[in-house]
Amino acid sequence: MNFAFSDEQEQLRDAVRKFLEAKSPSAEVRRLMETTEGYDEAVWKQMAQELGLQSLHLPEAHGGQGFTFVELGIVLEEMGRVLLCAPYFSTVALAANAIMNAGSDEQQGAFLPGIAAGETIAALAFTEPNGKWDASGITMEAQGNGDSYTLDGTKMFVIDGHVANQIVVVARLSGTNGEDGISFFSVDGDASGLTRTPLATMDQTRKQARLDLSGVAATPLGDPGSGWAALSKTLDQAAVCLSNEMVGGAQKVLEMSVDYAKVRVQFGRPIGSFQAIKHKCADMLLEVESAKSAAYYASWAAAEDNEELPVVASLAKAYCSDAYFHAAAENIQIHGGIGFTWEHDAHLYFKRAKSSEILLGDATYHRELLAQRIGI
Amino acid sequence: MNFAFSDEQEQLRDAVRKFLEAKSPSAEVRRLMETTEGYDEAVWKQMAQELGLQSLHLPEAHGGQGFTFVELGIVLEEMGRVLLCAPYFSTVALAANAIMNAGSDEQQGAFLPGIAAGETIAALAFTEPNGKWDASGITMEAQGNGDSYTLDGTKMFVIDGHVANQIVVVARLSGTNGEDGISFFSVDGDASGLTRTPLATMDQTRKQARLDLSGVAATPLGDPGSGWAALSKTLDQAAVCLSNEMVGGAQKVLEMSVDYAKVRVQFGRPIGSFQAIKHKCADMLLEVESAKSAAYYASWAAAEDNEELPVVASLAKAYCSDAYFHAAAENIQIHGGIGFTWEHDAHLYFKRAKSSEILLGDATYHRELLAQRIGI
Amino acid sequence: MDFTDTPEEAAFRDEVRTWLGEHLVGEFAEIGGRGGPADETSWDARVEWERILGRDRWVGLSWPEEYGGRAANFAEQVIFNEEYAKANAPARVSFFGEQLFAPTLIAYGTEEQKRRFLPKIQSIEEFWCQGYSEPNAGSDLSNIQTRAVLDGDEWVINGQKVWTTLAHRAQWCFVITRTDPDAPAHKGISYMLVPMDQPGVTVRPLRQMTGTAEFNEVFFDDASTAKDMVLGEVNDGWKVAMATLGFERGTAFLSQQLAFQGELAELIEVAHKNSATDEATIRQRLAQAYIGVQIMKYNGMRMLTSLKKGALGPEASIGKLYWSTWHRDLGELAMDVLGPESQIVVGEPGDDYALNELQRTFMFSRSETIYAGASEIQRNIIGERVLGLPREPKIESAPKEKT
Amino acid sequence: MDFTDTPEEAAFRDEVRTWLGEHLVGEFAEIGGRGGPADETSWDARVEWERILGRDRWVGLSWPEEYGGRAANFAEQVIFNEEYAKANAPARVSFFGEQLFAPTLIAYGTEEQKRRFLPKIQSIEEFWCQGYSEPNAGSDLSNIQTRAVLDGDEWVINGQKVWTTLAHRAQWCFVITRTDPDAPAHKGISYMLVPMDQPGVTVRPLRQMTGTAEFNEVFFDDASTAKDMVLGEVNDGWKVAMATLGFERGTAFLSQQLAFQGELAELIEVAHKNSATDEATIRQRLAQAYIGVQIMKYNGMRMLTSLKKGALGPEASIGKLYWSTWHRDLGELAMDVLGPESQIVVGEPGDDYALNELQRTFMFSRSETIYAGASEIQRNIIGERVLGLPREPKIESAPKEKT
Repeated sequence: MNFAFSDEQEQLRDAVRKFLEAKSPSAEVRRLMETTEGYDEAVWKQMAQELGLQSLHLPEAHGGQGFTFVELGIVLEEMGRVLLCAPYFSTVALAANAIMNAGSDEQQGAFLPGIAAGETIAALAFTEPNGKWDASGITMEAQGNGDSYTLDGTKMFVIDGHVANQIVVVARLSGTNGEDGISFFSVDGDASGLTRTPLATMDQTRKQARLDLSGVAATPLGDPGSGWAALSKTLDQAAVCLSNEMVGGAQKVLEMSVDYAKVRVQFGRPIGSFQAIKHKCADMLLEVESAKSAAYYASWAAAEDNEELPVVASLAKAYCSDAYFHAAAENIQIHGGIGFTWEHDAHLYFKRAKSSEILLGDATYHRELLAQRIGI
Repeated sequence: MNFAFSDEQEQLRDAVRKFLEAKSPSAEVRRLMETTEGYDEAVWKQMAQELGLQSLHLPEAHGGQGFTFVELGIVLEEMGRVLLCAPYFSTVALAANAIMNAGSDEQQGAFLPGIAAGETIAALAFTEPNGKWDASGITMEAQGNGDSYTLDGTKMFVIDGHVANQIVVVARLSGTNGEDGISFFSVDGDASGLTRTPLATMDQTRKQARLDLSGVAATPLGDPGSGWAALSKTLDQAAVCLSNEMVGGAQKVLEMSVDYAKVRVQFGRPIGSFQAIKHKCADMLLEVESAKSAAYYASWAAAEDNEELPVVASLAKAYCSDAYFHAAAENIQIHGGIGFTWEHDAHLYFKRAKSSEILLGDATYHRELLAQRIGI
Repeated sequence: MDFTDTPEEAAFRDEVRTWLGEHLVGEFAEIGGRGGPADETSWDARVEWERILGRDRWVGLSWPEEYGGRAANFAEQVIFNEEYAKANAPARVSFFGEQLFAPTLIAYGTEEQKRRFLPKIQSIEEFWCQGYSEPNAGSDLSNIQTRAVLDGDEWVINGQKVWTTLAHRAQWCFVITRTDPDAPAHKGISYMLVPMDQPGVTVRPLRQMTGTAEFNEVFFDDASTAKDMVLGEVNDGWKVAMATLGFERGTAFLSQQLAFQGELAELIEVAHKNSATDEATIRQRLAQAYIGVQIMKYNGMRMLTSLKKGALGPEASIGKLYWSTWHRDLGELAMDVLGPESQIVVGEPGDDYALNELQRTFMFSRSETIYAGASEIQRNIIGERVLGLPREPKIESAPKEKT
Repeated sequence: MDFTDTPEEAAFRDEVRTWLGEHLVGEFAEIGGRGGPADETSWDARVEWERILGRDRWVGLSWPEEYGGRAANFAEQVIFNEEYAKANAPARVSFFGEQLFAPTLIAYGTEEQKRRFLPKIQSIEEFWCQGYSEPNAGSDLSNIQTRAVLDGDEWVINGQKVWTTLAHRAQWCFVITRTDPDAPAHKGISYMLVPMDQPGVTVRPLRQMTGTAEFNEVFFDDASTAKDMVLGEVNDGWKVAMATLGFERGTAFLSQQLAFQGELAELIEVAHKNSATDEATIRQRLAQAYIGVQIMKYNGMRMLTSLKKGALGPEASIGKLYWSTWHRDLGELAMDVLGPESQIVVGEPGDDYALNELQRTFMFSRSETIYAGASEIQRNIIGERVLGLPREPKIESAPKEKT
């Protein structure tokens, strides 16, 4: 039993942190979050070419480096720490996993190298205006057969859907419902009949889009109609990835709070000497450390691809969502007045915490899912 | 608008407090809670004869004084404050109200004078082993017609059911379900076919019994089959009464906590000077005061018998349950080691808080009921 | 205990209702009732409306009649607020002047000061703002550093205030200044009335996480005010400042309760529409919110009744702690009711950051547990001044670093 | 990161499993695994069982081999605990001796002291109890007043201890005493080993809200112990005492986590049986409890891994705060799952107050957020010693009243 990162993994973390501190300081986050695209093309290329981040956990046969979800988790944790504005979560944690879970080896060979090289930005379009995260939320129907399908309808809340070159769309075969008939398709970002509308998001550091599809030509990924297992696994993996990303932000706001509590003086004392503040920080530490334990363990389960994954994915998503939001909210309270100004970064983490809590289903949703998965 | 007790009401409170301080000090509570009966016959008589507590809100036509639920609430608050061991809640807040709501004037005339005089101890038997508080929990069926019915089955968790001379039993006409067919009956405490088993209760200051009925002769109260409205109203009134009783206990544990925090010295300071303790007490005060507001307002609605009653009854029961339990639990924590000893009274309030929280349905149950009642 | 109107109260309610029915017409009826003290939506129309209110003495309702008020008791104030809210009349613009400053002025001002300022507050000719907090004096308000020095017939003021709501609209500011730097913290403070329209006063908007700038920074650089523009005694302004805070903590939540009821009703409607009401956990939280807002009303009514009988003191902190916590929870609940939709804000990307009302509640409520005395300070006040728990021991050798 | 056994670990697991399979038979197999350190159910049989454990060196697993231990590393200790729990083997009786005192003794004792005491702990011939808390030294442990004065070759001890678990079973007590009353609070304390079987020691059971007496009061009236029965230096016992607390806070929760998993599994079964699992709010709370107990395991594994690499210090407070809060919440959840049935205890009215296991958890967990450092103290430790937040300023003139 060994629950620690290896020296190599720690080196990866150091390298990523150094890179992100240089490329994604607060000023840069604030610049990019005001843009519609929401990322910097040059940094995106550097991530792929200098650090190989997009290719990290992709198979070596398709241009990847063959690392695991543990390394991917480290990278996402560091990105969450600095609120990196980039289509990394959508491309690597959602779309690439979907392609690996749903696509044939040939299809993977067609799509993954572009992602690995930082040439493809990809998105996974599965949620719809109903806002549901489970199979019942997927109502878009696919018409066609063989390699030729068309899609009509609307996908909503699609992370980075407005900038993706390639969009993995989840739809269902007509006449099916529930977990039956779920199918994956690949759609070009500039496909005819596809209208992409960027949305104004509360969390400006993570962009979302609405996609309206009208007779859009779509290529099946894997076997149409039998995609539920692949989707479910993709969502579990994404929940693990997001948990790690949230942990990075949670650790950062804890540090902000503690640092401020040490130097801010009121009533002639640093405010951190008052139990009201000290105990808040202690509770935050307990929750952040627990969130790390859950997220890291979940990364390991995802890396092993073992039978624990569904349970620990929901476990980590539920706990980390609560812990991050709580920490980000307490961070504002501890900072007092300056904590809710636009100039201070506290609100950027607060908003990211909330958007992450809701993304892929909130804590209540995942606790219910967990209950089902452990047989309650 | 006037949200205060009148001078007369304050005088009633003073008189009751004085009486209970004399008759129900901690030592007496501890003596009675170890007995199976759970009350002192002499005190019960004095309550009726010297203070007229049992007759307070009964109609003057039937031996009562014609006061309202506001006065009844005051009395219950004082009883809750000292954990009085007596079958008052069962007799006055449950059974007497049931008789007034369900029974004809003639039936009221038959039963209420005995209660008013302190000669009758009465109980309301409506819950069953299924432990449900709503109409669906009532499965006992009544057979018969006219004035002659028999009852078979088991009633459970019957407050003071083992000492009651008169038991109001809620059953249903055979073949009915839900709110249809609900009927009230009167059964003698020593009726043939009735087996009463006192139960060992976690909260020893409030006794419960199991009643097994086998062909027990029962007299209808009111019109058999149409009792739901009367039962629902009785339960709402009881929830209001219980809320007031809980408020008395909650105020008492707050006082215990604050008093102790002022004198207990650790680290060279009274523990109440530490924010960890001070802020706990502040939160307790906020909740206890809010519980009072809810309970008192609910008493007024019950006194007016207005259309707000169902909503405010559930509102008060939900809030007061949470507030009392929270205060009683914090009281133990603030007292530290001595707080969880048998010798200290903190645990008696803690147990009463829990038993009261569960009695008539817990906070979750009443929030759901409230949601339905306000049209959510 | 009686929650029905007395005949006098019923008559007053009629009067209010009739007046509103006659005057709340046309564009005024269209503005709607939303918005807190800091909201500037439809500002000009609201000012115009409130001038009509003032003309008919609904502004200054509780003031003594000799100053143009109606000497309304608390019950009447509650009735007015209820009817005003029911009529969905425009959010008030004169909160800081009418609700905070005027009662303080009436309690501590000279006859001359009252005659000078009250009529202009009632006629909505002069707006006021509150110069209290500073960068190093937030929770520890007595640590203010803004200096005022008497120079002949004038006070000369230097320093910086923060979180000054509507400073850019105000003609006057009630400012607490340090007039004796050598005295202990609470002893050398004066409560000063300072005109805003002078070269020495600079107002800079302070943008919030909501994207809007409800508050300002106010810089005093050799700003001045006349020698007699001090409320109460020189160096004895702390108790005057505390009185204002009492009004802020005490009465503000009454009209708020009505607004909160409305917000919850809207949220329940949203939850019905998107079927969030099918979820047991959401139902629980909506019911809990309903319980909370009703208890806010009951608590308020109990407090008002006790005020009739005597004084309200630190108990006001219970109200502040309660409503700010409730509103914060409501904001969180609103986001969970909306689900993913909650994360989409108003407008197009690239537009100014703009929130809908529920999103604004979610965000702005984060400031409410901080301003006007953070929740931690309210708990101290409740613990020490209501429950009588001992204060923290005096610090003999406090750390001196500042940041 | 790897949660599978290494070959060495797998071999050790096999050894444990095989041994348990061979020895956990007959009456020992029937006792079952329930009960914490204070539980006395089936005491004699459990003592007999643990003597067999000790004989085969499963007691003192982590001790150095020279003292009869197996020098087991943390992974092996975890494996042993896992297998022990899976086998539903009897709850251990020697917690205070083996888990708390022995590691302290190994760290601070003289060779002579180790040779004297360790074998008797392993053979379950001598039980230990912990003499720490006093009526006026609870959270503020350094305020202890129990005095020890050297009189020739003996320490003479006077004072009172409280919350002394299993004192009536113990032959020895590790007691912290004040040996220099003039020194500052932490400086005049010694860690003393005192025989319980002497006229000067009186043990009085302290009945809890559960109706049972898990703890005792211990009175020392001119009790004595030999001069060399001090662990560490005289007047330097505070750090020894803290080391014991570190063991208490650090390792205790590991076997607890397994017990807690079992408790939750039983509760889920109860909830299935009485259909509480139909209720969404109960499902949420059961899932939350499951999340909590799993994270307790993950946290424990991360802590153990970091221990392998170096030292564990005040981080142990996180574990104590976590498990005590979790267990308290589980107790509350259990009552809500049971509903009205939760309020009926075991036996007939008039019998001794007797609780079933879930009721016992509900009640006894109230003591768990208090003993071994109350939650408030753990938060102080985490804040100050893990996060480095400033301590409360020193009090120059503390109030002197005592009660």
